[in-house]
Amino acid sequence: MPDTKVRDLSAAIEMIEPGSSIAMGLALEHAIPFAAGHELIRQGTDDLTLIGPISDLLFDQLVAADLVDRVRAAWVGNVSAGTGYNFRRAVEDGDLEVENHSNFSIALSLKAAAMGVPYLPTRSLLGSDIFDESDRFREAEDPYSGDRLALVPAIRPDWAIVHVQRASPYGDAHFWGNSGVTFEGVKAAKNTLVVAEEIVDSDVIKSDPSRTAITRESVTTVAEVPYGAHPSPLAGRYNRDNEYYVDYAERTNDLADAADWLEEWVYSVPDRTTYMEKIERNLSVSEPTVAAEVEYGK
Amino acid sequence: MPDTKVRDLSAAIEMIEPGSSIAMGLALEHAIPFAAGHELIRQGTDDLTLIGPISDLLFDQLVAADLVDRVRAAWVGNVSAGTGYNFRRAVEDGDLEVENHSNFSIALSLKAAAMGVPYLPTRSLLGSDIFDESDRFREAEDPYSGDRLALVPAIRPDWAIVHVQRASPYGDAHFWGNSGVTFEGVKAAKNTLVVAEEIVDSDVIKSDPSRTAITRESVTTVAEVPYGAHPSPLAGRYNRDNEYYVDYAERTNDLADAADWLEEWVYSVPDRTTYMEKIERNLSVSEPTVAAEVEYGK
Amino acid sequence: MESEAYTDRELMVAAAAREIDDGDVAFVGMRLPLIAFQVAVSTHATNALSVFESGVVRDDPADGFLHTMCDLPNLDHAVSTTSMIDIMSRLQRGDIDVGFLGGAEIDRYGNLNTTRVSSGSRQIRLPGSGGACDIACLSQRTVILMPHEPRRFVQNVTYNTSPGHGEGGDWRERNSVAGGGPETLVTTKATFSFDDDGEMYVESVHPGVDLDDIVDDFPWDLRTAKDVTGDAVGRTDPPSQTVLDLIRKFDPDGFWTR
Amino acid sequence: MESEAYTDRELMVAAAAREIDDGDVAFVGMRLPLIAFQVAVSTHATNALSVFESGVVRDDPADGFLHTMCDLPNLDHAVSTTSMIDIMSRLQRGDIDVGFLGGAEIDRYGNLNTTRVSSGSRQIRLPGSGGACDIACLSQRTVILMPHEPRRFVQNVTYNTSPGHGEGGDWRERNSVAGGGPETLVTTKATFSFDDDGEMYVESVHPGVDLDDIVDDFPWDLRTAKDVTGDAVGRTDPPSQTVLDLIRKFDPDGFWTR
Repeated sequence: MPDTKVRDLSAAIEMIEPGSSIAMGLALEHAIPFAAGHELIRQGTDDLTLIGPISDLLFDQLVAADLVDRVRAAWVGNVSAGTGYNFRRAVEDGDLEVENHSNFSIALSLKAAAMGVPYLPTRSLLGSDIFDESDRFREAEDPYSGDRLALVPAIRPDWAIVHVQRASPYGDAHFWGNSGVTFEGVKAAKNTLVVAEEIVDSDVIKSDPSRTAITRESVTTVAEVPYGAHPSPLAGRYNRDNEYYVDYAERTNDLADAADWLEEWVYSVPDRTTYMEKIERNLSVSEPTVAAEVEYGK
Repeated sequence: MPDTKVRDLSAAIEMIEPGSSIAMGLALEHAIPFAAGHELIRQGTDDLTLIGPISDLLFDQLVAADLVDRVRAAWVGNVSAGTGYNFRRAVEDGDLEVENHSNFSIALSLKAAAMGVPYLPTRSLLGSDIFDESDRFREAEDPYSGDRLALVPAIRPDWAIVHVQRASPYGDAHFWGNSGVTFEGVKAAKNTLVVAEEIVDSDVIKSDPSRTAITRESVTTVAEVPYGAHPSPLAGRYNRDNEYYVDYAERTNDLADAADWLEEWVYSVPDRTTYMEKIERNLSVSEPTVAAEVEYGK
Repeated sequence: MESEAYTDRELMVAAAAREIDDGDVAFVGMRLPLIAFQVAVSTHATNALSVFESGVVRDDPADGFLHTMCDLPNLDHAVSTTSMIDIMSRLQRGDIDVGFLGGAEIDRYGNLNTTRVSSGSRQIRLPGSGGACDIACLSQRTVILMPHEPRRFVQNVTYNTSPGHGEGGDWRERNSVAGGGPETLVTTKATFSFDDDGEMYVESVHPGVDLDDIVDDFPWDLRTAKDVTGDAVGRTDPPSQTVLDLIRKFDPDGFWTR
Repeated sequence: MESEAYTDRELMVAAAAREIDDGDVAFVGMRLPLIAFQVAVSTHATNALSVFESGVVRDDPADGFLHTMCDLPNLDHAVSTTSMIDIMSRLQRGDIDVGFLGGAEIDRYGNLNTTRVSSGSRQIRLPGSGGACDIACLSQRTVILMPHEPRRFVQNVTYNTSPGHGEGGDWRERNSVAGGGPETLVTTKATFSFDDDGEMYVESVHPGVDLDDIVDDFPWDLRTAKDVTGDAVGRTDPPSQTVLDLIRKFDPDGFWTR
């Protein structure tokens, strides 16, 4: 029997060293590991490099807490409201280095690492300033057709942090709904923290092995955090808390206000139970759709 | 509402022109579309190029029926018994051209086409005669590290034929159990025939969209053929009929015997109902495992 | 008055919806295109399919308002919820008929900037590409939606996030930019096409808008349909009541369209 | 007598099972390794994980006999049933500790041929690589299982399907062959290791086998443990009763092992 990898969230986050590169927000607006991000802020894990396609609010919050040296991403902002003011301020003040990507180039960077190859070729990027300004993307000639292609080198994060519906204590996980680059990120990273709504017996995971795209040997530690993706939605579990995003935009345009917001929503909130008490809106799934039956067996 | 793509199997197979390249047997020993292969034999669709990782018996049967000019595969034989005698005889007699692959090189060939790129790089193949004898695989230098890599060019089959548990009339399909290169093959091919145990209402498929890796725009036509993968197994539906494989090996070592076998099991069998009457063994799943519940909803 | 019966953004959504042909596979971004696809598939394009870079594939409107492409109503009863590589591969294979884009800046050849702009001496950082660069490079055609503000129309984009027709002519081909590039720009005042050289021209002005008021918004000599096709600049069709009803069904509080 | 209490192939399975360390991720092929993994995970390697190129990942024995890696008992209660690219990517990332191989021919450096052989003037076509070439190139180490037949031991393989240590020395490094190459060969008569130059040598002979009878089976001067390490050639441990019982549980009719 393998050993359990279950830790409480703060112990799991303590495993992440300052100066680490972390891929998160990998399912785009879905299943963003906000609880883990807030714990990073409370622990003050700094000098971070953040990696992801579009981060929605999470990257902006970590930047607000002054933990981030560098962002490697395609889009950083607030999907409901537009601008991420802390990100914008940090870049304009020269406090934050940004490596500009497209969503596909981030996806291919992680996919290359996940596949164990140094790069993947693409027909995207060519003609853009994202390509032209980069010293990472290279132009290559397809030896078969002579076509020009762009090469996207692998990114291998120190950590991936992902939020899923359920995981075994060993780290095998079921995640459904759109996945973005979640599975590529897990396979690309040197370590993975799986934050699960629910930790279940291994037999639950093994009852549906085709749903298991994250397996134990990629997973360093597992934490159970119900509502850990709030305010982002999680398929089958809870809806997006849009007012939170709008409120955040209104309250973080200014540096001092952003500090107040962090104090109220992160520093003074010791755990997820206390956090959820602050949410008055009903985000529960009102009309569940049950997946059609699937059987295995012998 | 989209139009239905449902045809009976013989009408579906009639869409495949002689001279086509066909990828099948993509889930390895699982879910091999034998019913479709036998219909190709009955219709005498010849001058075929067959593409797949390991074909188990199916390719050997099509070769026995003298329909195949060329095989692009990693392994052709009989997994239960070893040799595929018709394949071996055809190659040794100079009647069949073989492009030698490894499983990974076939997978990458289809993946490259599925991704819309002319090639994918790999660290496999180098040092082997599969690489050295090929005029398709190329050596390349990784511009980032200077490492040597092999490039595997895309293969874009005219058709992919896949067997699944259930599909909508539009071609969206649920397939579970190990998938091999099934999904890559479907996305790589110009046309796909989905052979389903069961055609279901679109709402059944849409109740579990994360299980839907084959979507309608990749699918040309859909046929409902219960037990269409026999003698190979299908997850949750029926077990492998191992005696069939052993019997086939014993009865096809010789050209005349192979002709007798084809007459008995293919030419004289008009449809799948008649075919299944010939199987006396109980292959049904005796202890079904029901997948843990999954919900979506809003 | 017609012009008071709907908002500028409702008109943009209606115009964008018309750009989705029946049977199209549309790459739908955030905000207005989210609603435009739902309108199209509910009216003339019942066989259209939408794909979202997050991994969602849908063939019908979501049953509930969408702030983002990942809101649960967009996942519920989707045709498929899959990965970004899966969706982007469809784009790279050339299987996406139309993609939607927006931008902070656009130039005459439809190049778009969503990365950074200058305002006086200040460099303003914008959120970045997201999937826009990929859609711009690889869609068979693109449709651009932008508020009609003169500062957005520039001689040269500060940063070419999402290539349009580049420098015009055969620029895309010469630079191995695979897709077809911009076909239509819809602003809050007019609809624009792109001529054979890849340069935008006014196709139609929206109800209540005077062509003369528009040409001054551009720092170059804006071409019109008359220059390109010989036909007079048209009048953009206002949204029908059916379409307006649908827009207000899909955006009941006007979060995106008011 | 011990040598009558089990078959040659049962001994090979027992020896192969010992090559899986606890915690290993093992790339399991067809036939005997299918059983060897199940024995290992039931005895000393309870934390081992098996992966199969068809897409199966398991952490325990299947509940039922396996003709192939895709038999339903191997899919039922698997940890994951996924794709070949997923599995091969683990191999390419360097995450596979040990892979199993077989062959029709092997040379002194552990290069393997499963593609074609000559028999007199006849060229005999064999099934081909399957995943063997990939396992040979990319596993951290490989274990080879073969019947002990003199015609299989050749100066040079007719076709190098699955590279071993090539021409010996630093051949793998010079040729960018990523994994570690062959570590062990188990035949029906003996177990072999590979020295620092990548050349095989006899490590131990199986119970009842005389070393002198083996050396003549090779067309080169076969080295032994004594030449390489100074230690005498050992005697392969016979399978324990526990292991034999497990083998016969996993292969009750002796389909693979009798």
